[in-house]
Amino acid sequence: MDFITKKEIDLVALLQKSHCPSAGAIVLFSGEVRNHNVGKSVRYLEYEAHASLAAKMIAEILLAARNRWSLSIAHAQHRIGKVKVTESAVVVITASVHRGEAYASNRYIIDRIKHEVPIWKCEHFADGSKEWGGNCNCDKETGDVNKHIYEFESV
Amino acid sequence: MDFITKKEIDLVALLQKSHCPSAGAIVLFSGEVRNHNVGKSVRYLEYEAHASLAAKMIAEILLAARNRWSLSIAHAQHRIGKVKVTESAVVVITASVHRGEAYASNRYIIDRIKHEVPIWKCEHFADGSKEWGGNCNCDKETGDVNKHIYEFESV
Amino acid sequence: MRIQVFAILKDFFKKEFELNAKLYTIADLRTHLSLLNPNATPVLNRCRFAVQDEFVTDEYTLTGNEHIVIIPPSSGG
Amino acid sequence: MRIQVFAILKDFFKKEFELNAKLYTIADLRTHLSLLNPNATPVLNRCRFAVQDEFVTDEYTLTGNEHIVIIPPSSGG
Repeated sequence: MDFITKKEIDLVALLQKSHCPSAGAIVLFSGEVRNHNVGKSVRYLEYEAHASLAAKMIAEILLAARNRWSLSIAHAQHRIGKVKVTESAVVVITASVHRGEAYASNRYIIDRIKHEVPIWKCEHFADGSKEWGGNCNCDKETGDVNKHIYEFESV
Repeated sequence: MDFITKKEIDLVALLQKSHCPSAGAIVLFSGEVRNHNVGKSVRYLEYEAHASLAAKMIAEILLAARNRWSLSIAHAQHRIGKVKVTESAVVVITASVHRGEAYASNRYIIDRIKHEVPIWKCEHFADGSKEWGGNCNCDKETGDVNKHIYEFESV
Repeated sequence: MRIQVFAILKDFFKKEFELNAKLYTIADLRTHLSLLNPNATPVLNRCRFAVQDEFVTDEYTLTGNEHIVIIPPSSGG
Repeated sequence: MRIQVFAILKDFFKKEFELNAKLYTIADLRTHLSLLNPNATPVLNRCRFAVQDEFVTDEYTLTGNEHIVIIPPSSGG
């Protein structure tokens, strides 16, 4: 399972593999590079990961999702390296009997990946500047770098 | 816009059209035919729609979603006729700057379609029997066939 | 008036048929169809009615020339 | 011990380097690196530390032979 990949994420192939006779609902989330952030024009992003730890953590998060919900499919893949505007940086696919579980587990997986997994993005702006995005600052609220305020808990 | 279609839903083509430079999040939901329901083995489903009214209502629901959230893309398509196991009966695609809106609007659109839009499914079971699924029975709770208890309001 | 039914209602009525009874409102029509086929009553009581792609209420006044569509509960789930 | 840093920490330290100081815990290491490069302190204070793909706490005792990975906050959003 290529949880971390240097290659372009093949959303189509992943989607095509996700049809399951016992599942009534598939949810696919694709996190893609936007042409703007914080009011600045973005040229591309560069993702870096501590690959072995990141892959291990994604596997653990997918397992936690399977333990929490009844899922036919739970898969995630994050790209590293240079990712251009409109390209997918991360994909999460979940499938379940009813749609509630597919949506909830999908959100759970992406939120945990974004907050916990050692993957970083460097934004390269049109003006030539660059900036490491350290968007997870939950610790400023929780006082603990291991305690996060997950979006899936507040929807 | 083919909101109601007799042809197989082309998830791949719809997904490929959904990459948008200003959007950071795409959510695709596919409602697919399961091989089982209420403990019985399902051969296939047959969907029927009041097509003109259904198409009009889906357009209205998509517009309502766009008014409620800031979306780059909001699209839905429902298939009618015979739909086999693992085939998609309905797809909803949303895209937005951040993922919260893409998930929430996607859920809102499918819940409203399922409860409100005049589309019906007839389950054809392996034992040769068939049954019209009248799963929306919110009126038993609300006392009004126009008042629904939407899942998106309780997640 | 012309009546069109869908889904499970087709087990009780023809898919489309003419109705020449003197009926003043949608409520009257619902009652009339229930009397024609009492087995359909539980479903009819949960149906919405539409005229020209617009839902209409029980109080909607019929002229007798309408094309009326009877809409059972959607597939839900 | 061998230190490996990622992302924004590479603006303050080499991507990978040997450190021969006598340090007893991860907390000591954090302080030591802050003193080496005070500008990195705000980031270091928000980092997690890992040894062999396991996160370790501030109290983790160092033998001096570890490969220690310093992990800034994830990309979040």
